[in-house]
Amino acid sequence: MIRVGREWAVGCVALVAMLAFSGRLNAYQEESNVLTPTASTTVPVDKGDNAWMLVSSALVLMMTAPGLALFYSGLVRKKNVLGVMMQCLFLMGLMTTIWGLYGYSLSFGGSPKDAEGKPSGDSAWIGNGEYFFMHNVEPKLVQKDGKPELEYPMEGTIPRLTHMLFQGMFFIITPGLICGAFAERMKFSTMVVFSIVWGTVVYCPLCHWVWDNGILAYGSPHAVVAGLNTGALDFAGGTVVHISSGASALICCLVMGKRLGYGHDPMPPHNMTYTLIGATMLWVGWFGFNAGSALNAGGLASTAFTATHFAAAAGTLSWPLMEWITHGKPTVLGACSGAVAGLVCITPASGFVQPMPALLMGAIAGVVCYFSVNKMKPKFGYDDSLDAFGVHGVGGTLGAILTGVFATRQAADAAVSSGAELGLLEGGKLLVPQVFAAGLTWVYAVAVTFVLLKILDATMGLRVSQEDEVQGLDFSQHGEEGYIFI
Amino acid sequence: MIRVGREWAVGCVALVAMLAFSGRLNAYQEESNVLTPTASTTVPVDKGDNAWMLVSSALVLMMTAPGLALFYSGLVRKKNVLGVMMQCLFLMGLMTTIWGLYGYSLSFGGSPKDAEGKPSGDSAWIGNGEYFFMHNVEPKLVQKDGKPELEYPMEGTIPRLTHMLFQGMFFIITPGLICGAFAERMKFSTMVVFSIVWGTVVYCPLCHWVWDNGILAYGSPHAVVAGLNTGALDFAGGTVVHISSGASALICCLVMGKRLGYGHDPMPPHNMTYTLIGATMLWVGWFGFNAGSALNAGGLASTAFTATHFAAAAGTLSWPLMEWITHGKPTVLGACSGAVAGLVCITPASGFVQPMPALLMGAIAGVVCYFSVNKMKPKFGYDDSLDAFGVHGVGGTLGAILTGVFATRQAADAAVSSGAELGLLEGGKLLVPQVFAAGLTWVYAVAVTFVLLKILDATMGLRVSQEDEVQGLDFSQHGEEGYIFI
Amino acid sequence: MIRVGREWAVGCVALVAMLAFSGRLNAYQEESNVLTPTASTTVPVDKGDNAWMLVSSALVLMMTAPGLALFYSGLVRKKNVLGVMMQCLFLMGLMTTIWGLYGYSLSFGGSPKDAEGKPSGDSAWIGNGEYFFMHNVEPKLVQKDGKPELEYPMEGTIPRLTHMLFQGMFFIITPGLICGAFAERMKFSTMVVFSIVWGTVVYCPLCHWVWDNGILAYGSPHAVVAGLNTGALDFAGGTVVHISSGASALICCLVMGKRLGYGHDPMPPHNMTYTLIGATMLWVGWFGFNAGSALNAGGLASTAFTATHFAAAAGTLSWPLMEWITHGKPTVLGACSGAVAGLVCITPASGFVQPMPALLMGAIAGVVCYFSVNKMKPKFGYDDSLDAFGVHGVGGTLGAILTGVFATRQAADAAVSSGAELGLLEGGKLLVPQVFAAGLTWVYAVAVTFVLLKILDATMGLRVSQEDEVQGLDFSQHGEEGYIFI
Amino acid sequence: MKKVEAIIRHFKLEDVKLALSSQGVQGMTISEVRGFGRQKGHTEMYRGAEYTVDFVPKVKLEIIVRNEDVQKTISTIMRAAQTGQIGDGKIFVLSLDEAVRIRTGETGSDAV
Amino acid sequence: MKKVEAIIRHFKLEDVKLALSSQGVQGMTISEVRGFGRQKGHTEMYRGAEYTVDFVPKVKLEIIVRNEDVQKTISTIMRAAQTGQIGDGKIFVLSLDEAVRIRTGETGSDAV
Amino acid sequence: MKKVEAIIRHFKLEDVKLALSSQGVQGMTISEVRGFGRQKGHTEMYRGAEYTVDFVPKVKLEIIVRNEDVQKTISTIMRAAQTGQIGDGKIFVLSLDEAVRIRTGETGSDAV
Ligand SMILES: Nc1ncnc2c1ncn2[C@@H]1O[C@H](COP(=O)(O)OP(=O)(O)O)[C@@H](O)[C@H]1O
Ligand SMILES: Nc1ncnc2c1ncn2[C@@H]1O[C@H](COP(=O)(O)OP(=O)(O)O)[C@@H](O)[C@H]1O
Ligand SMILES: Nc1ncnc2c1ncn2[C@@H]1O[C@H](COP(=O)(O)OP(=O)(O)O)[C@@H](O)[C@H]1O
Repeated sequence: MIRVGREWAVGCVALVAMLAFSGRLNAYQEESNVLTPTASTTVPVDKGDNAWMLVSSALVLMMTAPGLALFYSGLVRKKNVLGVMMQCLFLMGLMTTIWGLYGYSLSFGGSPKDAEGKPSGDSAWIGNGEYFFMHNVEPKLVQKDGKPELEYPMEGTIPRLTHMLFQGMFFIITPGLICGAFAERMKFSTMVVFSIVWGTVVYCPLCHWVWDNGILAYGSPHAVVAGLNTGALDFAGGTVVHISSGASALICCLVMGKRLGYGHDPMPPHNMTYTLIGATMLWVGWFGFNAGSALNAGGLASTAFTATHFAAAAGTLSWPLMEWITHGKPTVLGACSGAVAGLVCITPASGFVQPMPALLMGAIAGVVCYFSVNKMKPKFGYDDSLDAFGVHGVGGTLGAILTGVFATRQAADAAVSSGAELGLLEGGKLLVPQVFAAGLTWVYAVAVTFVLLKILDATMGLRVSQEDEVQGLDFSQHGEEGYIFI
Repeated sequence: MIRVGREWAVGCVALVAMLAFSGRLNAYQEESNVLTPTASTTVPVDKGDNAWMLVSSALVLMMTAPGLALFYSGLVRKKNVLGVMMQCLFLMGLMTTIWGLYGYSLSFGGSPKDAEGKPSGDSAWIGNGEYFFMHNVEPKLVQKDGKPELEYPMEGTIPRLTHMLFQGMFFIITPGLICGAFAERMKFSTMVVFSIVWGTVVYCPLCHWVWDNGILAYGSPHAVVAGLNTGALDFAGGTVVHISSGASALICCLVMGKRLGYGHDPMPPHNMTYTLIGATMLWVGWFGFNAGSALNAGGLASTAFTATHFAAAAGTLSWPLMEWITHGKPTVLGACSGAVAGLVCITPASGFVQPMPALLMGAIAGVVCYFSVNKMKPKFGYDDSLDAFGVHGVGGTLGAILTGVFATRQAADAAVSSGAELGLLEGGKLLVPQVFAAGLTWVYAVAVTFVLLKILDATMGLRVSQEDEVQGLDFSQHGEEGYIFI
Repeated sequence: MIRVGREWAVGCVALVAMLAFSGRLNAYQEESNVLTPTASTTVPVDKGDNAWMLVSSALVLMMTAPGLALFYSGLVRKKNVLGVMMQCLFLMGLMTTIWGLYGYSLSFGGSPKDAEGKPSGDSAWIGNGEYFFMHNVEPKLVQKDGKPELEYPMEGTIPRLTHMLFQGMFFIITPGLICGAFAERMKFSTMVVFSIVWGTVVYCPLCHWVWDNGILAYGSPHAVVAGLNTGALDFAGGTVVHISSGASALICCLVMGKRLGYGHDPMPPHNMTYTLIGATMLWVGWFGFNAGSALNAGGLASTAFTATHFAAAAGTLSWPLMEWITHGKPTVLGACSGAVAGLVCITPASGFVQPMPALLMGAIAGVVCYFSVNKMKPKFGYDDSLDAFGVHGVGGTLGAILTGVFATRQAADAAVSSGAELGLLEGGKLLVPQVFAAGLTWVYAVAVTFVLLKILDATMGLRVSQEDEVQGLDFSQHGEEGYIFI
Repeated sequence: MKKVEAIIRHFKLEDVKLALSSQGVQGMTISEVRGFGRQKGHTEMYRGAEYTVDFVPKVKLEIIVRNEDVQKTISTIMRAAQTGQIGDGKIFVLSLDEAVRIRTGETGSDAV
Repeated sequence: MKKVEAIIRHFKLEDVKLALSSQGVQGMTISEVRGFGRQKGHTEMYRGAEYTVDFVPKVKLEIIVRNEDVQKTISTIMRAAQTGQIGDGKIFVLSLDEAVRIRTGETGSDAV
Repeated sequence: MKKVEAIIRHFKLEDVKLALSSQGVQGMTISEVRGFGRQKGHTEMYRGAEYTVDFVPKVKLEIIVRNEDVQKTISTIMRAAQTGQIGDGKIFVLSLDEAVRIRTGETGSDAV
């Protein structure tokens, strides 16, 4: 009780403090706004683009819950169904709050405002503080030739607010994916602290490296290593989202150890119908995730949408076909897993490949992840409860590499298309930076996650007590039951 | 049986009659259309806006079902799961039909067509009949310089049809929210009649007062009380939807009395997973509810979307944090309730506040509603089965008031921004009309609901028989079972 | 085992082969693209339209799963819940792959490219191969006055890719609907082969006849039968989707025979809550299905959206009202079925009718389908497990006919509005071609399905073994269980 | 030692449990059962197909008591579970050869 | 008075119920059980992990009958529940000390 | 012939089953029950309303054994199901009048 006490105290004080502050800050902004000259461009909002991006934001939020919440919770035992769902829901609240306060700024602050668009040195590693508390993101009332007018800071053709929302949804689901690795045994309070730190120290910098002219961004002057100064391509988060979460997931299950009775007691999924509903919601939501990453509703969105849909489809076929061959029966879980594997794999490539290669990538992902989950996991014996590493880590890495093979200027945004050849298939050299980016992401995510877990283990403790684990997280962590059917 | 007989007879005759009539009417319109000169403007449809508003309409419908249907049904006992879901589904059919026949006209008929836009006196209290049976809402084939052309009556940059659809979705969910108050004991047939009358007598006028230049509308010449002639701000339905339903909900549970065995028998939620899925669907759908209320896909939609998302997030944290403090465990139901509380509270403010105050409002709502549900309800002992009053009544009122505190011209539509200061924080006087509007809504909803219930009690009866209540509404009202798992 | 072996082998080889080929093809395209002169127009993408169409595509996918998957799976016995869901999910993968490889081309290839838009003779019956493997659908990098530029083949104001995606979602759900007829007894492997052939031989030609200037298309020079050369109107798939699947469904249950114990053992729906959630998701998704069929986000989309919503609403009332009259209780399943019946019936008419007639059509559909399912089925005694024929076959045919009655130039796209009178109500002759189109679709679907089933029965076998049927498809076909609640 | 089995209505479980504990019963085991008897079930209707559900959900109590407590136990259950309506349920008594407490190995009446 | 317990296959429940009622049995109580015996269970496979489910779902019938009716009841159940395949189930008979009808307090054979 | 009923913890089922089969038990029947005893239940909290769940989920085993095997069976179950914590459960033994194998009609000890 006392420990619990300490824990919520921390969280609570933090929340109150930050809210109070933000309250004050806002009041301060009211005056300041009118004074401060604004640097943000004032192109009008393209409503078609904004409509699409708002919808995409909603779709990506839907991926975390109900999507992921159903997909994951169906795979655990009945006694832990709420434990998994709660992690997804609570992260929606937690990560969103962090994102608004400073996360977005650490990820995207800096480069855009720099002198004539040339990114400043300091923004190679991490964003600056210009967007703290949504400053320079929220609209301002300015005087345009005499009369008052609302000015919206823009990101391309959409309000920066929309860009912040869309990117913020990625910030929610990424730690959510990790939860698959330590499901059924992690302490809720520790999970909360882990997510806060992980999001801040792993996700934000990585996001900046790849998508905000950082050290891994394609065409960024900061792109590390002379030979690779083109940087890597990651359309919708193969490295930022899937490799980072998948690699961290592996560390989590290695550091935390197996669930009690793993290998001895049967632990079949308690509700395969939830898993299927969740998987199909992920599929639908992923259209927002990938096609939304075009940041507009033009042709590029259609290309990404197509690649996403085709890869998911091929994965839905190839994984169960592998089962059909090896065990004589295609399973529902196989089809669900294959769909997700295809979606994960196509994510970094979705804006850079044609439909047929997308189909091929999805099929390959289904087969490769089938082996990683059905063969590799048993071989090494780690307990990746819901295969967060097996699907997202492996599939994400595979996707990063295959992007270096199939990416083509025939399907990309203007900037990239007018550049050099991309994938191997069209004689490009992209493969090298792709591998490098994947590797660097792996190293960074693994290192930070390992240290973080060790510290938390020593302070708060990572696992619930044996008793609580046997009883299930639903009651031990939340004092509730998932279903009361009698 | 005879009673039942009488009941459906009424409903059935009504339906047939109205359909037959509408059939005729339509035929009549065919000719008339060409004759009648049309007053509606003919600005072209802004497809970005229309796309967004159609999506928003779909999202708001999704709020009622699966959203609310899951959120509510998970909270009742297994034997009443279908009873709750059926109320949501049937209301989708019922309220939509009413809305199309006359509801939209009573809510929005009148003012727009008036001589040079100046609203006519008669439209201060209720809409006129110009939109009955979708007349002047549906498209017409007109002759434009010789050749035939389709003309769509417009509302701003979108077809009036779209405006009718979007607003119609609100008309569905509002009575749906009330169902939370009398869940597990109300007679289905009586619920149907109640909803028809309540929607017509409470919702339509209220909607007109607030959103169609009525006595409460901001800047309306009809705004009551000299000193308050600015009227109140209600961006997406704090008064129209949440206070009206929440206040009526309180009366419902007071007039109907408690469920059999309330306080004695345990009545835990039978399916917390449904409640969580429903809550997250409400969150997603609420983007359409609030951001859609901008009626376009411009910057204002982004502001409202952001405020909505942030308030929901903060509520998701603050309610369970209160539980963590007081009982040592954050519950899933707490997180779900907090999200909804935050969403309810931000609804009237969503288009008028900056991100940080939105975060603050959500956090406050989570705490306040936590107390209203966990402390106030037990104290007074009424049986608000699913806390329709505790969350929507209390949260809605809180939101109306806080709008008077945090609303700012820095984030609003042009019309409002160019006006006087708004919230307390920027030195405005909005607080007074906000409190007045909330109060008036309370008085009106309470009075009408009370009378209506008394009449229904005397005629049809409000509650099912004790036997039926013990057996459960699923079988007694619908002759079905929710789950057959054996 | 050997048989199973043979089966997957076929499927597997096919998949690998086709993927390999497509890989090569793609490589080949890379070069060829630059050479081949492109005929596709280069109007800019209308982002509002594209945003809406991408959303609609997502909504229609959502109809198959979770929508249809939940609606159908709730109606079967617990032991077959996964069997039904798997059919929906697997079809998402299977039909999408086929569609991308050749299905879209067989359906829509040809006419658009023809000399000055006049469709070539060969395209009266089936599309040509111009879109095989997404050739001429995917973007190309071309040289525009010296500098490289991406060119997107267009369909009206949206990229052809978007059109392909949207139409592809229809290709998924149509065979999915048929699954309702043979639920709880069909062999999975046979279902897979059936869907591949049925989609290719029945759906693609039909789609071409109706929507690509084929023999049934409105205003097509190929429209068969002199007197009827106007062709028929089918806005969103009354014939192509609902009659074709409904008619085939009837043949399926006739050829396959009844489920073991049908009539003797009770077979109540095992999870009515899933059915309701699914039905409401279908309702929401149908907005994409019908309003998306406008192929733009203009006024027509609003008309179709309204008609869809109103018809669903009226059906939700009329079916349960029939039950209320005849049995004294309105059921949840009745309301769900009524909503779907209304949606099916309005599908072909949605873009051509005013709101009130739409309301009327929905109400009629609810009543007619009520009789087809509750009276006609027991009378003839066929086992249409989930009433795929009773609702889609009957409702679809009804809709095609009523379109001939209520369609009006007052609400239609420019082309049609400027033509002759349409429905009976406005003195048009449309009824004749409507009946003809429905009839031809019936004949064609019935004939092909019958032959196909007979062949499959002789080769692979249609039904699972008695033992497997008793044990349930979840385990016998997929080796899994739906729920493990102990 | 006797085993008292009682089949009662769901909504009477709470009352019966309280009555028994206040009478000093230390423990019991309950399970979900469905009963068929004079009390008729009901008919459900799905798309015109009628299903007669003639098994009514009931709760089954199993209580091990000392021989001398049997009568008291029976009458306590009867008082708490009775509504007078058809379907109240039954009480059955069986003889027990042995009872063991797994935790301690105690046997006989010490075990319960 | 005897208590006849029968463990049978799910899809035989309907037949057994009909056979018993037509034989004059007034009531019975059933419950969901899972059985383990000669009939082997099956193996499920989730992402490569194999789970042997060796408990097969069965239905358990509990019927209180007068001593003289025991044989008839047994043979009726046997006839209705038999398929000849392994897994048909068992019938067990126990002696009852007492039976009470909660509604009326009737005891002995009047109670059933 | 005796009927051994054991009420044990869920997570001990696997162990008990293995122990019994290795001891030669050919079959058993299990069912889900909820128990009430010294082991206290827990309290759940929903929106401020407290619910004491004082019935703990348990598994009930029913095993028919030859008289001479009763003791062995009891001790096997005890060994496998014991944790020493309150709530380990009970074992009850009842006498059986008759046992029949539905498939073959065999009776007595041949039936099990
Ligand atoms: N012969 C019987 N054997 C076993 N259980 C019985 C028997 N008769 C009745 N029951 C159980 O007792 C319950 C109540 O019996 P019923 O005849 O319906 O009402 P009452 O006990 O008031 O006469 C039944 O639902 C069934 O579970
Ligand atoms: N010794 C036993 N004790 C209790 N129940 C048993 C015993 N043996 C079998 N059963 C029950 O009888 C069912 C059928 O037994 P099984 O050996 O599988 O087939 P059969 O009865 O045809 O030999 C089992 O599933 C189990 O529920
Ligand atoms: N008198 C009884 N009659 C029937 N079942 C009992 C009785 N007492 C206990 N039980 C069962 O045994 C289980 C364990 O008993 P409990 O007193 O909690 O622990 P222990 O057996 O270790 O003393 C209970 O959950 C209940 O199912």
